[in-house]
Amino acid sequence: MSVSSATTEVVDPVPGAEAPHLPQQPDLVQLLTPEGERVEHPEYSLDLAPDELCGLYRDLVLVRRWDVEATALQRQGELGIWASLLGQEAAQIGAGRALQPGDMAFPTYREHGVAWTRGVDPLDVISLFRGVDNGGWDPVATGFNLYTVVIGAQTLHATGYAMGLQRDSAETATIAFLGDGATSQGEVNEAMIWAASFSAPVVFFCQNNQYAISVPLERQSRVPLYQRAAGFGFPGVRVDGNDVLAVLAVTRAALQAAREGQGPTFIEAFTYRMGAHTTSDDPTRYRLASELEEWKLRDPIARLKAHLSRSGAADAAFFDSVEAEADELAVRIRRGTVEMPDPPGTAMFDHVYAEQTPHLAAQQAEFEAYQASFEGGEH
Amino acid sequence: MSVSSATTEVVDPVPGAEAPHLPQQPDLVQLLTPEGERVEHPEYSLDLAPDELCGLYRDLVLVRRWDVEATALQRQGELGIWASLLGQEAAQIGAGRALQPGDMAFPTYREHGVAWTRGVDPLDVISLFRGVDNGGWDPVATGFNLYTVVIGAQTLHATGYAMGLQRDSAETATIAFLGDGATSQGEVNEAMIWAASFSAPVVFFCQNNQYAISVPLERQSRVPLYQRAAGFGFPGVRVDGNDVLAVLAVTRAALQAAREGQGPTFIEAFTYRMGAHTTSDDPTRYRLASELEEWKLRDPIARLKAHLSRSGAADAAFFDSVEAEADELAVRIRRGTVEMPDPPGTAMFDHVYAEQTPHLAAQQAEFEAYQASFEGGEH
Amino acid sequence: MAAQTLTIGKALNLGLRKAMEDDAKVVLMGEDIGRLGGVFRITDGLQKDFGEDRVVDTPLAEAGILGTAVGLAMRGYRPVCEIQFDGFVFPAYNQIVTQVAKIHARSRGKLAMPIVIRIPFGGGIGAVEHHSESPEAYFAHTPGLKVVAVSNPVDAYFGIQQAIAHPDPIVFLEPKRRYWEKAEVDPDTTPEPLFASRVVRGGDDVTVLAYGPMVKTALQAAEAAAEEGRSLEVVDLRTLSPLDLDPVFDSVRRTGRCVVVHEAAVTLGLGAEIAARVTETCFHSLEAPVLRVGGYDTPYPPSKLEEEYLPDLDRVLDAVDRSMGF
Amino acid sequence: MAAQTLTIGKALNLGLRKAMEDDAKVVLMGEDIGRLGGVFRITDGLQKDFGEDRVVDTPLAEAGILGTAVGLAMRGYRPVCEIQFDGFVFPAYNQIVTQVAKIHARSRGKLAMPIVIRIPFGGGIGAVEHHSESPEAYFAHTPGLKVVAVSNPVDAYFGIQQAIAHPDPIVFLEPKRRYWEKAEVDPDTTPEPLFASRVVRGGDDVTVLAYGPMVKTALQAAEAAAEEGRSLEVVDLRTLSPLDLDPVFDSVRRTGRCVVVHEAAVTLGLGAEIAARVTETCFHSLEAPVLRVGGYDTPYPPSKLEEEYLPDLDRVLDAVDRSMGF
Ligand SMILES: Cc1ncc(C[n+]2csc(CCOP(=O)(O)OP(=O)(O)O)c2C)c(N)n1
Ligand SMILES: Cc1ncc(C[n+]2csc(CCOP(=O)(O)OP(=O)(O)O)c2C)c(N)n1
Ligand SMILES: [Mg+2]
Ligand SMILES: [Mg+2]
Repeated sequence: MSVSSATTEVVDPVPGAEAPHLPQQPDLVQLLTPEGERVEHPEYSLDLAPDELCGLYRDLVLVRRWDVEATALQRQGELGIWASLLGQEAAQIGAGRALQPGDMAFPTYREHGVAWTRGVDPLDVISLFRGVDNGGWDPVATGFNLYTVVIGAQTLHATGYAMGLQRDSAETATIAFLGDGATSQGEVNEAMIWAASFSAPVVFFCQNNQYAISVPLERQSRVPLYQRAAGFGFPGVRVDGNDVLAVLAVTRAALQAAREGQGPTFIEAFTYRMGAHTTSDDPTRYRLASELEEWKLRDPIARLKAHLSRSGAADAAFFDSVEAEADELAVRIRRGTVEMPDPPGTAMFDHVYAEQTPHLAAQQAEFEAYQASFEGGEH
Repeated sequence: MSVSSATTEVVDPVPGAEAPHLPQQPDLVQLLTPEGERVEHPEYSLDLAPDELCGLYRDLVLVRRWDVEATALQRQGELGIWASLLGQEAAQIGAGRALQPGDMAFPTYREHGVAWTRGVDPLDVISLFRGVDNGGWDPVATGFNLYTVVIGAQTLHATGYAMGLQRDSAETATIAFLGDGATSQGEVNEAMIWAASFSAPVVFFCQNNQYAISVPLERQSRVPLYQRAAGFGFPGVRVDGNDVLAVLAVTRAALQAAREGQGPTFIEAFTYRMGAHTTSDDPTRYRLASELEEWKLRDPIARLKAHLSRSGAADAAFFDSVEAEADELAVRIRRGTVEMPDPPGTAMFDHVYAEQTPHLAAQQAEFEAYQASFEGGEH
Repeated sequence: MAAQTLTIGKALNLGLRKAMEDDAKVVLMGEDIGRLGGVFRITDGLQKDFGEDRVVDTPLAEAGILGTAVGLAMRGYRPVCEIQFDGFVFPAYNQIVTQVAKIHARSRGKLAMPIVIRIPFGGGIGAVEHHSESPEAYFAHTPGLKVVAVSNPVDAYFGIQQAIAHPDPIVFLEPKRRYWEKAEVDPDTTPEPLFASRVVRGGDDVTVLAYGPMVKTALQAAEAAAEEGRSLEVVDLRTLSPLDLDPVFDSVRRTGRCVVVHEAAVTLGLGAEIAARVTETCFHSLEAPVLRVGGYDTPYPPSKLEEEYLPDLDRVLDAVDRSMGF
Repeated sequence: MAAQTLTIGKALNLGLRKAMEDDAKVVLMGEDIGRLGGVFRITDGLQKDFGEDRVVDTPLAEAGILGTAVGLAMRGYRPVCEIQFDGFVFPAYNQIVTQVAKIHARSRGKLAMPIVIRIPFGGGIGAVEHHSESPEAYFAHTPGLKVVAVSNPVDAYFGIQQAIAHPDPIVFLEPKRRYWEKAEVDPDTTPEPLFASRVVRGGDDVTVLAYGPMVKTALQAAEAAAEEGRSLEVVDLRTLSPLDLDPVFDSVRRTGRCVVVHEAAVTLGLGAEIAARVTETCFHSLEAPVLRVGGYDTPYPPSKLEEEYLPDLDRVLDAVDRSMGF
């Protein structure tokens, strides 16, 4: 048996990973077709007023604009790096808007859309990518943990936090975000084992954007990711990640089940990373332009816009106003970024410990004296 | 929602874990009932000649005697500790005898029965528990890796070795042993992800002996363990681990599939640890005597003996001869153990590296000089 | 609790009990710590009295233990995680080094990590591989963590409570082969601070530093040396990160000689840092270089060899001789 | 290959290529190393030429990479594992410390572990958290591992080949911020041994030790010091485990002064071990304690602060001044 033959024998390849054909997938929850047509699903219903639909549209547009602006700022040297959410807006807004105030979200490094729904200031996210700090927001006040860069580590935190909710008899839940690549990390699988064992109120929300940097999904799993959960004894569901309504409905249901003591759910939001992995990445090295073109037809914003227009929920004035708001946001982000002050050197010593050690205090004092020696022109 | 209510809501509890009722489990492969009656299974057939059946019986009896002797030696202070296989003989002999010479096995610390089938000298296993070395056998020559104490680590080694087999176009397979507790380790889940991704010729053989030291299976999984594999995209099967014939048949089939390029299989051998976790353990602290009594009715040796007698494959003379052989083995093990020489102090420096560093050589020289100073009466 | 003679193990057990009584947010987590009471019985009886929500028998995965502890800490709990043996802390290493140690800094103080990681450490119990290791340097090199090692029942009883009450993550090392050593513990005395070293025997000729299981060894060496008319000052370091070296500097300024003892491999063990700092600070007082007595730079050997691997009274005295010989 | 000017990155790429040509058992494994050629392009073009069986894009899990490498090594392969960034080695820590480092000893030499763990390490590239760390001490404290750090294209080209051909497991540290530094590499010269340090600039006043990215910094400091009439001898340590300190001892015996520079946190960094050993060996020659210049004992800071965190020319000179002032 040669390896090449073995590795090509992929059992039940993930449908849509190479040539997306979402509508043919029976197991994909969808409430809004790529053409913007509203469809019903036997298990997941959603009844939103026009202004709620408009609110979702506004979210999508604003976070995309934020993202575009941040990418531009990186190109201009204002940010060290930027992880774009382009194409994943619906997955993130849908999940974020499913959360209630008391819920706690545990993001990776790409959930700017969720941050937005938690009321986090875009500049507090940008400060991380600018190298000012590791994120400027308050995780407790916002119900949105700081970004976690080590792949998968946050899934255990979310599970532990959920175990705390159980002990507090809190009627809230946690949601752990993760990528398709992250599903291969041991810690992520442990998180699912823990969540099942303790029936913890946690939702695992996996944005399957088809790639872990350059590595396509097939390397991580030869069966659809949502099926992983059954092996651990809890439900998994695949939702059209470019359909904000479906994501909202599915995530709401999972969170509600968690709050009611029914334990964890795994959600696979089937989507696509339309940009590079980060601004440091060059996707032309590992994927075809045609693939991107196909996914553009499923753009999460276009389809909601089509639906809003067609259903009459929104008119041109509305769309214009959102556009104007986006322009303002972009200006605010740009100005806030370039004006963002550098932190003082001593900041690195400040919060290493809740109680600083005498050793570190001495090191800090040395550092300050050394810095001062330059100012005094001693060197 | 309180925790107590949440944690009692176990979905699909593992049947048989609390009050074993194996025959009621439709998904349990069995070829020999606890009463010793030979039954057929639609998917797994086995056709053994009487002398083959007798050979298996001999294996079971001899490894149990070895185990009993080792436990006694530990009690008498001749071993530091002993991990008993009592009750798991059929799982281990069945799996071990399914292997072909070129296959490679990756044990935990309890697979004395598998060691036996690989021709490993019992004294080479005992030397580990005596503290003489970490196992005296040659892993390459025997096709039996050294014991691995860090739970689960060996499952990745087995998978990597299997990837090597693919590259060598070898028509052999590997088998990774693991316990029920080990299924919670991230690394074990990574091994399954790797094996699936590369279609590696590896069989995961999990002896579900119902406990990880004191922790019952329910803490690790609320669904039967063999179902884990489906989440990773490969087959899982549960076999009666106290039925040596079923284990042999199921493991043979899985190994053959692996050799033929069909990738991994997960086997859950449903069994019971009839003794303590190790000689350091006190199981009366965490399980009821009645549970043990129930499992005694499913003793793996008794049922094969009943079958051999009833079918006429063996007579009293045979049973006597095996008993005599067991007595001899016990004597040999006892003598070999008490006569086993201590290693020289320098042994700890010998194989730290394939190429010893000058630093370590200097340390060794210092050590030798220091030791010599006592002999010379200097201290 | 009245003053009583306790083993280190029992002192830890009672200290944990007291901490749980004092603060309902204290949650113990680990493998086999519930019904079994832990393989060393340090948590014996606690699940029975505090319930399964506060004494949690976890699935078998150390990253899971530490990772969920992080989440519990974010929710306001004070997790106390038991690692069954020193050699099994490594699956949790990623969570400890990249998360537990860094989250307070990452969040600029908004998230506290009052997590205690209890590790029975060190050798000398005749065990198989991975059950006798001394991983303290891996943690002491990691900013954001604090590391302490207890050597006696009094420090065990108070130390575990102080560690649990402390706002920063602490690796709490328990000298497993000394679990059965006894001393009187009076709960009504004022405990010494957690992050302080202590001179446990005065002396003039050589300063001997030790922690955890080696404190007893160092004291035995001092006893033996005294018979030969040599006076050793013994310091129990107690805290490994931060190190509390002022008492050491004072001592070395008097003795001019210093020997550090630990079971961990010498190379990059705590002795390296201590030697460097003592030399930096007491350079002109030193009459000999700081000498180190530790495990050899080999994996911990099979138990038949551990007596030769581990520092003992004789090896400490040998180093003292060499120091005096400079 | 003819002699040519290469960056460190390209020298590694060509060294890997040569090693793969020379030995069919060499297998590269890692995240994104295949089609993408690695995030730093160190493996660029190798999958195309050697195929997917020899340049393996792995699932995203570092324990999996190292654990399967162990199995491949047992089967006679020579796995070269890329860890994408220093801060992501920790999920593999258990496999590295409890398996890779110990299997040769465990098997009493019957199983070899010729595994190379390539880690782009250190800071200075303006990255986010976990992308700028210096974890070498964690490995150098671990018996059974060897650790090397390259500082220039010549050592990169030959060193990676030597490491791959070597029978023991090696953590191979690549100075990521120097990947683009250039020098001429002549493949026909005889390389220096892998486990040897090297005096890269002669001098009389102070011995300055560095490795990896700090060698350049040390040389810059020496240049600046020379202008002020102070003569620094600079040693590129090259091998961190084992340390090769004989050339250092020779140097310190002449200069009487020693400064060690690294990016890793000072406490229990390599400088601690070196200070301890240099002091033990050169006690009577030292006119000042060995001084250490390193990262502060804090997590690696956000990138706007990294210039202040990282040792630079000025901090080296400051230490030199302090040494001379003793
Ligand atoms: C433990 C660890 N290993 C490697 C990396 C480097 N890395 C950053 S993102 C990434 C790919 C993640 O893929 P996925 O989980 O699918 O998330 P996505 O970026 O697609 O949203 C990798 C390998 C990391 N951050 N952490
Ligand atoms: C990583 C790690 N953590 C903890 C231990 C301690 N330990 C040894 S055996 C064991 C239980 C193993 O249970 P299981 O996998 O079911 O195997 P069994 O002993 O029942 O055969 C534990 C926790 C270990 N050896 N390795
Ligand atoms: Mg992805
Ligand atoms: Mg078990």
